[in-house]
Amino acid sequence: MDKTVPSLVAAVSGIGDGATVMIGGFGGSGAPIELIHALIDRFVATGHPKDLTIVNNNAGNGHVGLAALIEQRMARKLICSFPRSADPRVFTDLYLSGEIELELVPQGTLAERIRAGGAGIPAFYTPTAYGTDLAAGKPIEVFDGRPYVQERWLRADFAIVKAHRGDRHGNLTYNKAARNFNPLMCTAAATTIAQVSEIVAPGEIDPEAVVTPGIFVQALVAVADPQQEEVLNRAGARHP
Amino acid sequence: MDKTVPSLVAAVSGIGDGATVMIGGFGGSGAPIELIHALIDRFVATGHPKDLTIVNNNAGNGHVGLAALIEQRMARKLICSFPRSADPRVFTDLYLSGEIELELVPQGTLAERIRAGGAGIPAFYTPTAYGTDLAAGKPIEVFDGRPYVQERWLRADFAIVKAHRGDRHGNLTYNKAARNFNPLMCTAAATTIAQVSEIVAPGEIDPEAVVTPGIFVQALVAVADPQQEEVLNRAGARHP
Amino acid sequence: MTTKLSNAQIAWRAAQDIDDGAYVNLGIGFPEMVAQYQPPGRQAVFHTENGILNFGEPPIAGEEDWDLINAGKKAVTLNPGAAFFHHADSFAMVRGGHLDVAILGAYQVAENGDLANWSIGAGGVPAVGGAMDLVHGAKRVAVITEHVTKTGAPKLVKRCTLPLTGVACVTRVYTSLAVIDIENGRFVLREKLPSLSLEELQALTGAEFLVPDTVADLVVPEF
Amino acid sequence: MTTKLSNAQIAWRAAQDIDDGAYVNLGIGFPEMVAQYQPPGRQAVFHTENGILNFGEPPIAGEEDWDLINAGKKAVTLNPGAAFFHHADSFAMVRGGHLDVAILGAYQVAENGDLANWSIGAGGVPAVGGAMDLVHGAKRVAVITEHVTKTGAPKLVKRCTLPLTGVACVTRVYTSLAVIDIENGRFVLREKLPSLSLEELQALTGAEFLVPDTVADLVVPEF
Repeated sequence: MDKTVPSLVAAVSGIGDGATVMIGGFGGSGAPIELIHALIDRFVATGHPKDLTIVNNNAGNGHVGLAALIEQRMARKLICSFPRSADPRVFTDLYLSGEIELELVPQGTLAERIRAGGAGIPAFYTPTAYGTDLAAGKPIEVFDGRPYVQERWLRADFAIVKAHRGDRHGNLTYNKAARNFNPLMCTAAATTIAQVSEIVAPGEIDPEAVVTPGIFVQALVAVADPQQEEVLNRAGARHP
Repeated sequence: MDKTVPSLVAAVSGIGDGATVMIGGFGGSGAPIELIHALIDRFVATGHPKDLTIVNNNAGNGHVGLAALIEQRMARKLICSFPRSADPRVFTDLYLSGEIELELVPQGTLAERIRAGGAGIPAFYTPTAYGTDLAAGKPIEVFDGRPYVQERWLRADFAIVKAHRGDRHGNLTYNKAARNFNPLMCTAAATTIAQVSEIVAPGEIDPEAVVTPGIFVQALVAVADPQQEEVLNRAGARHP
Repeated sequence: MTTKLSNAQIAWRAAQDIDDGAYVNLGIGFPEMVAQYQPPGRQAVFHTENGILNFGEPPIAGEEDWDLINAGKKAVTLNPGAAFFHHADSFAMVRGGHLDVAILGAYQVAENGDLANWSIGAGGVPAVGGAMDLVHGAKRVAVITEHVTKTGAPKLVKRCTLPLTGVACVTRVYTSLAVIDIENGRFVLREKLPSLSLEELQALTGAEFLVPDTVADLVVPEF
Repeated sequence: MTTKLSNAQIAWRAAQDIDDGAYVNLGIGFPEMVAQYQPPGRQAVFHTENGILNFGEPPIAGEEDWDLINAGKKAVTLNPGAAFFHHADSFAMVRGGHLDVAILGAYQVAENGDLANWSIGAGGVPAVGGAMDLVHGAKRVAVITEHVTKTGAPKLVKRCTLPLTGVACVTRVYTSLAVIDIENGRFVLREKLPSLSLEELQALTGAEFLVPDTVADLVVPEF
């Protein structure tokens, strides 16, 4: 078994118009910049994929990564918890002009909805957002005298994530807090594409240290020295 | 911060009559034999704790560990998925004579109910057990055309678990498949007591390798060479 | 001439339908035998409920590590690329539809795909383990079983009379006499022992099976 | 004479109520200052939503690791005994009631404990982050805030007029003028600046507060 894909281009080639795509990361930490840029490059060259629904904690920063994808108007809708950043102009402008839809979800509910999608749990109850605008229209149920909001799972056609090391079976480790949403998104997508700094032989990752077991990963692509969104933005980078 | 407790006796001294106690392990793998035996010794000496509700995947094997606890009639009720083993006589006899109550839960639902307890999710929906006797009386809801069973969280007063290494803040690692229910139970109990082979200083466990973060652990006790239920049973051991 | 397949032969036949690289859960007991009969050149990744992916052969006697066991509480070893995880993650794999195949034993399988394999009804101590999760998780749920009970009663039935494990979950049954798919609430015969007539097989089956144009011979090696 | 506390002084006062070894989440922005004022001999364990327990001081400028950030996307360091985990486990800690204290900012706090701190209503881009989870998770939810808005309007009110973050969740408010508990749907004054009369404080507060027999002087160091 070898889930390695030879190039970034090949890795994102299957993502089609209208797909729901989960993109890992929290701000720039754990954001798969090279995979996002490969997707943007394909769109710039071919006009596809478009009309994407993107799931991410944020809405991008500056003009690279997720912000650059939004700037190209590849996304029809964004599902996120916090569409603010040091430089959120790209999303803000499109949102205020009604050109992109926003589904705002509390961060813990977002994480749990993704986890539920991966775990085959179609709905769950949470105290979060009870009595607020973000629970409007959702079923409420009382357990042990306390009201809870029913939330639905979130699943995707694709997840694109950034990991640290990966073996050819798709077992992954992450670097520090770059873990964040990445392991959850791996579980909730029909096809998960991971960029990793290093692809190793099965057996070279300690079975105790595996964070994402390979069953959740369909494709791996090596990006030896991945770019960091924060560093790119401080340098004023733009993509393309 | 130092969550170390000086002895097994001290570690289990707070567990009172009528408590719900989660006991980690899957069969003998990951079963905290020394903590269980310390609890049994206290009961033999003082008559307490009694009327316990025990949560475990199984119902014990032979006459050590959980089986020995059941044999002492310390448990009023058992919540488990698989009360069979190589030698399940202790539980079987009490169950068939109506002296212990059994709540049988599918294994994945048991794991998820415990996880939900730890994660503040009072209820969730699962396809598991739909249309079977084990869903009898539970709410059913249809999502996307498919019926699901509503299951409630499971929380405990105490969890007693077996880990491999622990630092004084309570960060834990496990040995191989001895992980199983242990990390989940740590999250779902008001007080979690962990026996570990080695207690180390904070910083000696790689932050990436921590399986149970210390926030979920209230007490740690060192048991340098823990006994293995399977080995004890093959030697025909009994406790006390 | 073969009158019925041995358990090993049933397990062999089921193993032929498992792709290289498939993620597979084998029920405890008889289904565990399937792992021994993977065709040359294929290597499935076996999952066990208690938190291992890619476990391997049993260890040599005396070299067991009792922290390294499968769902049947038997000692196992690890293959390269193995991973450990806790029980909730393990059943996320199951319930979330990530396993390609689960192969289970059965007391009864009904033509609507219902499975009964966990309880013989009143009396005794009930035990379910992970079976109810597996039948609603894996992309494909197959059963391996004798075609009839020890007393000769059909195990493939119109409706299960024993307590259900799952509703409409089984899609293929490998028996000691035949390979039968479940499609649209009906048994469909795919393969049968060449020594057995359609009428003989139907007489041993508790619900009428459909006979498509092509029914292959069920041919397995002798062990 | 102090007419009102600076942000640093409000943060200092809030820090005095955090026990040694407490697990604490500090909201992004102003609440992050609380970490700087732990009393000598106490060390809380700080949690950040993006998956770290026991992070430490910011690194020296130029030595940032942008994979090691807090919820405010600021670079941090680790203390000994730190742990990483994914977002679902992080919010299991929050929602599951494992944090001892969460300290958040506020637009408005109502006498029934309702909090509004995520949206100023129509217009602009709404963003909620982890605030709605935190207010229903931590064992104790405290607010630090100016006593009144920049235009002088009360922030402690009878009922919130801005969109709610959570219902009946706040139990203590540290303001630039006072420390006020919320008990049984009422503000209860615990401490106030000695320079301020009860009447003056009440005039700046949007709901009547109860005055118990003992109201301590709110005394903080000069910074």
